[in-house]
Amino acid sequence: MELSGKKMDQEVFQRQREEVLAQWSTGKEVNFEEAVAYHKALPKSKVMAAKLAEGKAKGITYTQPRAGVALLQEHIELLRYLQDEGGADFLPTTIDSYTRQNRYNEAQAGIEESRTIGRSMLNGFPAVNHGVTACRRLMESVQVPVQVRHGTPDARLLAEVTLAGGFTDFEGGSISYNIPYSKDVPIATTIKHWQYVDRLVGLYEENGVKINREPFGPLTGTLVPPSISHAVAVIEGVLAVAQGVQSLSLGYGQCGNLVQDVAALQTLPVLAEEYLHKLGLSDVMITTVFHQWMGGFPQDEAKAYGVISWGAATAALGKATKVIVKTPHEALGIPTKEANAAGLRTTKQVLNMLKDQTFPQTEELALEKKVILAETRAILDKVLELGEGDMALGTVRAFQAGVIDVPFAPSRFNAGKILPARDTTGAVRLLDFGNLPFDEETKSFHQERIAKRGRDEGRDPSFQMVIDDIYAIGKGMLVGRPRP
Amino acid sequence: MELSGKKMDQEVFQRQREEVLAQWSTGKEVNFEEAVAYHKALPKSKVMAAKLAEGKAKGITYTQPRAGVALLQEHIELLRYLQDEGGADFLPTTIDSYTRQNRYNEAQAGIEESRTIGRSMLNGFPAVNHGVTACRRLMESVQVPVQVRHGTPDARLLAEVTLAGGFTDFEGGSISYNIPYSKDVPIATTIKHWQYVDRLVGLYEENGVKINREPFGPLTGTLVPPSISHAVAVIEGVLAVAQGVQSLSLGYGQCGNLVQDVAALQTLPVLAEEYLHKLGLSDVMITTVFHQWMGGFPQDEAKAYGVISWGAATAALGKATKVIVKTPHEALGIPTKEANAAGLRTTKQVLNMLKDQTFPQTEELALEKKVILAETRAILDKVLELGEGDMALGTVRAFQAGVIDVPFAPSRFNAGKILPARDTTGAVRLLDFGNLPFDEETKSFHQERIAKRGRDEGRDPSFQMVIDDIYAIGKGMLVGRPRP
Amino acid sequence: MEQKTLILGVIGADVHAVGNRILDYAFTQAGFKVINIGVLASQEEFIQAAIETNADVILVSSLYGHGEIDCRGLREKCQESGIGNILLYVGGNLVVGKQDFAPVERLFKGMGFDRIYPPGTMPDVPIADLRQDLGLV
Amino acid sequence: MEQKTLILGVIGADVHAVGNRILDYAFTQAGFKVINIGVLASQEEFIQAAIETNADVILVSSLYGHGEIDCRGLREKCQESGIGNILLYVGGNLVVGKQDFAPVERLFKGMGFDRIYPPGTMPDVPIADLRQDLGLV
Ligand code: B12
Ligand code: B12
Repeated sequence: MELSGKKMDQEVFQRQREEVLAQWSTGKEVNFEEAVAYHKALPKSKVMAAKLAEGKAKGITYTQPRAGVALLQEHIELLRYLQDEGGADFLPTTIDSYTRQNRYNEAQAGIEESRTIGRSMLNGFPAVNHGVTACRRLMESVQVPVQVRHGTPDARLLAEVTLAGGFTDFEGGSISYNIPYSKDVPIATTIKHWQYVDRLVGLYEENGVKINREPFGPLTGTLVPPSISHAVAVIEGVLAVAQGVQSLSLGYGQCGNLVQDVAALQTLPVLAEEYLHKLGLSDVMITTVFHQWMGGFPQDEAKAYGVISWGAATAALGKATKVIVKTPHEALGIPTKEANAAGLRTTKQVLNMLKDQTFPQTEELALEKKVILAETRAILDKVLELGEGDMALGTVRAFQAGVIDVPFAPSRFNAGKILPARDTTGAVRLLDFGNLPFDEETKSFHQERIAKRGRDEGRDPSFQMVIDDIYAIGKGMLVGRPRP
Repeated sequence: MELSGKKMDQEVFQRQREEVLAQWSTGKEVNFEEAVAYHKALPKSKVMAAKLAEGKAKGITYTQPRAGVALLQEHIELLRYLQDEGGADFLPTTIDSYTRQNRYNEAQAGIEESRTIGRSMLNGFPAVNHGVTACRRLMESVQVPVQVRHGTPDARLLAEVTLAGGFTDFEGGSISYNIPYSKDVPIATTIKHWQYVDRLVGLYEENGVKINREPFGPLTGTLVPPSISHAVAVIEGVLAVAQGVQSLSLGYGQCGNLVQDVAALQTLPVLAEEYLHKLGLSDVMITTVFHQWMGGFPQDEAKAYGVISWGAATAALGKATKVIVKTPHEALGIPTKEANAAGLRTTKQVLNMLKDQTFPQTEELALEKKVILAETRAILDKVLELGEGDMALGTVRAFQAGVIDVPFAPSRFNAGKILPARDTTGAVRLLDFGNLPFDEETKSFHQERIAKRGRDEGRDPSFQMVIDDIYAIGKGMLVGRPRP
Repeated sequence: MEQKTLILGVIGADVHAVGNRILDYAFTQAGFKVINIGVLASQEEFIQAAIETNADVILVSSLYGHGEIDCRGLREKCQESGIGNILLYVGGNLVVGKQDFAPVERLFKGMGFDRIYPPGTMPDVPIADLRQDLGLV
Repeated sequence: MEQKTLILGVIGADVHAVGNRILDYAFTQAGFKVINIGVLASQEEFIQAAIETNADVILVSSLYGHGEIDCRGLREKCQESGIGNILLYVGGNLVVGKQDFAPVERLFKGMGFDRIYPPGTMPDVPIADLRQDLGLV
C-alpha cells in the first residue's frame, strides 16, 4: 500500500482487519455492529465527545488522571476511587508497556504474576489481554467517560478491543506514539497503523457513534518547544480527520513560563483549524488538553504539589478544555490511588479558584503567539511542500530532513539535532536549530533570548545549560541556573 | 497624655518604661545599653532589615512560616526544623494567646502544664514569661533573622523583652493588633501603646541597631478589601516612622483574584511613600509582605496545597519581598513541624519557578490600581481631615465615624457596617459601604461589579452571598456560588 | 411554638469572630432567640447571660487551640450557679493541633458537654441537634 | 591510564531516553568509553555489546517500573556467556510504585547486581563508584 494522507480504501481496511483481530485471542470478541449498538446505549454522560462539547461551550477545564493496573477488579477499584475521591471528570485507562510493544505474551505473564503475588507487576492495564467483555465491565462500573492512554506505535488491535469495549476516547498518533515511544519503527509504518485506527473511529462516527481522538501532545515531555509539538498535533489531527474523525482534542505539555504556555494553548486550535481548512477537510470539534509538567519532577511531595498547582493555574488561565494531572509520587513511581486522587484535588482547587479569571491579552502574549504561529507554519508549510501537498508523505520526508525534530527522542527516525534551552524567563527556546525551517528573524529571536540568559548567568550557552534545565524543576527551579 | 501622632516625649517614655518593665518579673532582665551591644554583635545574616534590603534590591521573594510552642527547647527545635527542612528564609516566633492578652499568669500555667504532659498546651511561645536570656538562646540557635509575630494590643513589655532578646523584627500596630484581636480596647489606648513600641524601636535605631517593623496587613483575614487594609498599613507606617522607625514591611492578605492582588501589592508602597512624604516624614526602607489566603481553608490537605500554591504564585507575580506561608493543616489546627515545612517547600517551589516571570501591566491591572489608589486616598485624606492634620487623632475619629471599617472585626470600636463580597471574577468588592468616604464613581464601580455577579448567579446580592464567600475557599471555590 | 433561647460566645482569650457572626445569623434565621456575648468571653459571662435570660442552651466556640484549658470546670460552675442541667454544646478547633476527633470528643464529654462538634461544622448540624434536644421536632 | 569501557542501555520495553542521554554525556566527560545501546534493549543486546567490546561494566537503566521482571536472569545469562564476573550496575525507578529503597536494593542484590541506585541519582555518584570499583583512584 502506498503512503498517502487520503482516506483508507474500505477493502484494504477490511483485509487488514482480519489480520489485526487475529493477533491475539481476544480479537475474536470484536463485533463491530454489536459494538455500535453498545455505544448507542451508553448514557451521554459517559461519552467523551459530548461532555467535551459541553465543557468547551461553558469554558470549563476538566481534570483527568493517568492510571492503570494489571488486574480488572483492581483497575475498576482504582478508577472508582479516582472518580469518587479525586473528583476526576474523565477517567483514563493507562495501558502497560508490554501491550504498548504488542508483547501480549509478556503482558499475560505480568497478569498472572500479579495475581499470584497480589500486587500489580505491570505499569498499566493490559486491555488487549483482558478483552472486550472486561472493558465493558469497566465502563459499567464508572460514571464518567473513559479514555485509552498508552504510547503504542501499533495500536490497531488495542483500538479494536477497547472501542468495542465501550471506551469513547483513544489517545495517540503516528508521530506522538512513535518518536517518543520507540527506537526502530519507521514513521511510514506508524502512519499506516494509525490511519487504520482513525479509519476505525471514522467508521464508528459514520454509524452514529462519537469517539474522541487525542494526539499525544507532550511528546518526550522534556523541553519540547511549542511549535514542534503543535506541528505534530496539527499533522496528526489532519491525518485523523482525513479518515473520518470528527472530534479532536489537541494536547500540549506545560513548559513552565506562563506567557508562553498561554500563548501555546491559544494558538493550538487556531493552527489546527487553519490547516484543516487549507486541506479542504471538514469542520470538526476541536478541544485543547494541557499536560501538567511532563519532565522530571521533584521527589519531595510538597514540592511536587507546587509543580502540580502551577500546572493547574496555567491550565485555568489558558482555558484548556482538559488538564492531565500529575501526582505527588511522580518522581518516584506509579502513584498509589491516594496520591493520584490528591493530585486531582489539588488541581481542582486551583482550577476552581481561577475559573472565572482570565489572562489578559498583552504585548508579550501577542509576541509569543506570533512566534509560535510563525514557527509552526514554517514547519507545516515545509512538510506540505516536501509531501507535494500530501501530509503523510510530507511527514516522512520532514523527519528524514530534520524539518520536524523532537528533542531527546529515542527513535532513530528522528534527527535528534535540535537542542532546546530555557531563556532567562523560563520560556523554552532553541540553542541549536538543527534543520528546522525557521527564517532568520525567528532564529535571531531565539538566539537573543538565550544570549540574554547567558549574560545573566555569566556563561556561554552550551549543552551544560540544557542538562541544567532538564534537572531544574526536579531540583526546585524552572531555569537551570549554575550553582552559586 | 494627650493623643497625637508626634514623637513621644523622652521623659514620658522613660516614666512609662519603669511601669512596663515591672509588669512581669522578666522585665528586670532588660538592659537597653547591653541590648544594643548584643544587637551590634549579631551577624548581618541575622538582621531582618539588612536581609530585606538585599532581597528588595535583587527582587527576591523570601518565605516565612508562622510557628510557636510553649517550651523553649521545643521552640528551638521547631524553628531549626523550619530553617533546615523547610528552607525558611526568615523565622517567626508566634506568641501564645494568653501573652497577647497580657495574661502572664495563665501563660505560666500553660508552660507548666505543657512541661507536665509533654505536649504544647499553648498556641504559641510565651516570650515574656521565658524572658530575655531564653530569647537570646533562641537567636543563637538559628541562622536567619527572627521576627516576633503575635496579635497583642498592648505589646510594650513583649517588645521590651524580645528586642532585648535579640529579635530584629516586630510585627503589629495600633489598629491591626487591636481591631481584629480585641473587643474592648479603645483605639486611642493602642495607639499610645504602639507609639511606645515604635519609640523603643526608634531608640534602637538611634543607637545604630536596625529593627524592622511590620504592621499586620491582613486584619481579620476575611474578605478585607485592599483599600481598607492599605489605609491601615499606611497609618501604622506613618505613626511608626514618626517615632523613629526606619525600616517598614507593609503587609497585605491575599484576596484570591490575581489582578486585584498584584494591584494591591504594587500600590501599597506607593501609597506609603506618598503619605510619609505628605506628612514630612523622612525616607525609610519600605518592603512588602504578602500573606497567603488568611481566611477559612479547606480541610483536605491536597486542596490546602492548592490554596498555598496559588498564594505563592501571586506573591511571585506581585513581587512581594516576603510571603507568609500557610500549611496543609491550616483548617484543622496548629501545624506539626512537618506540615509547616511542607507548606514552605511547596511555596518555595512555586516562587522559584516564577521568580523570573513578571505579570504584565495591562488595562485591567491599571484599573484595579486606580481603584485601590483612589479608595485608599479617600480614606486617608478623610482621616487627616478629621484629625486636623494629625494621623493619630484622625484615626480615632475615623473609626468612630466608620470612615475606616474592618469587616468581621470583634472590636466594639469598629463600626462593623460594611459588607464585602466577591464579584464574578473573585475580586473583593463592597456590597455595603457603611460610612466609607467613597465618591459616587467608586461606589457605582463596586455596585456594577457585584450586580454582574448577581446576574450570573440569578440572585440578588445579599448577606447570603457574603456567607457563601466566607465558606467558598474552604469548600474548594473562590466565589461562593449558590449550590446548583 | 415557644422561642428557645441560646447563649452564643467564643470562650477565653479567643478572638475568632467570623464563625460566631455566621452562627448568630444562622440560629436566628432558624427561629431561635440568640444572645451573642461575642468573643473573649469568660465562663462567668456565659453563665450570667444564661441565668439572666433563662436560656435553654449554652453554645461555646473555641477556635484558637486553648479550648481544653478554657472549658474545664464550666459544667461545675453551672451547677454551682443553679443551672446545672443546662445543655452545653461546644465546637470549633477545640485543641491545639490536628488531632483525631474521637479522643477530643471523649475529652469534652468528660468535662460535661452534651454535644461536641469537629472543626468546620456547618450550622445546619447544630440546628438539627438543637431541635431534637429541645423537643422541637 | 587505560580507558575503561561501559555498556549503557535502558532495558526491556522501556523508552525513557533522557537520563540515558545524560549518563552517556557524563560518563564520556568523566573519561570512560561509553557504548550506548539506547532504549528498548534486551538482556542479549547488553551481553553481546559487552562481549564485542570487552567491556568492564554493564550499566542497566530501568525507569518504567518493569525493572524487576526485565532484569531477572541477567547475571545468569552473563555467566552462560562467559562474562560471569562483569560488574553489573542498575539504576532508575526500578520497581512499580513509590517503595522504600532498602528492600528494592536487596531484591536486585539478590539478582546479582553489584550496585543499585535509587531514583534520581546524579551522575557523579556512579562515576565515583566506577572509579573505585575499577581501581582508578
Ligand atoms: C519524561 C518521562 C516520560 C516520557 C519519556 C520520553 C522519553 N522517550 O524519554 C514519556 C512521556 C514518553 C514517558 C512515558 C512513560 N512513562 Co515516564 N516518566 C517521565 C518522567 C516524568 C521523567 C523522566 C526523565 O526524563 N527524567 C530526567 C532524567 C535526567 O532522569 P532519570 O530518567 O531519572 O535518570 C537519571 C537517574 O535516574 C539515574 N539513572 C537512571 N538509570 C540509571 C542507571 C544507573 C546504573 C545509574 C547509576 C543511574 C541511573 O541517572 C539519570 C541521570 O541523572 C518520569 C518521572 C520523573 N522522574 O519525574 C516518568 C516515569 C519514569 N515514567 C513512568 C511511566 C510508568 C511511564 C509510562 C508507562 C506511562 C505511564 N504509565 O504513565 C510510559 C512508559 C513508556 C515506556 N514503554 O517506557 C513512571 C515509572 C513508574 C515506576 N517505576 O513505578 C515514572 C516514574 C512516572 C510515574 N511516577 O508514574 N515518560
Ligand atoms: C481567620 C482566622 C484568624 C483571624 C481571625 C479574625 C477574627 N477576629 O475573626 C486572625 C488572623 C486574627 C487569627 C488569629 C489567630 N489565629 Co486564627 N484562624 C483563622 C482561620 C484561617 C479561619 C477562621 C474562620 O474565620 N473560619 C470561617 C468560619 C465561618 O468558620 P469557623 O471559625 O471554623 O466556625 C464555624 C465552625 O467551626 C462551627 N463552630 C464554631 N464554633 C462552634 C460552636 C458550636 C457549638 C458549634 C455547633 C459549631 C461551631 O461553626 C462555624 C460556622 O460554620 C482559621 C483556620 C481555618 N479554619 O481555616 C485559623 C485558626 C482558627 N487560627 C488559629 C490560631 C492559632 C490563631 C492565632 C493564635 C495566631 C496564630 N498562632 O497563628 C491567633 C489567635 C488570636 C486569638 N487570641 O484568638 C488556629 C487554631 C489552632 C488550633 N486550634 O490548633 C487555626 C485553626 C489556624 C491554624 N491551623 O493554626 N485567625
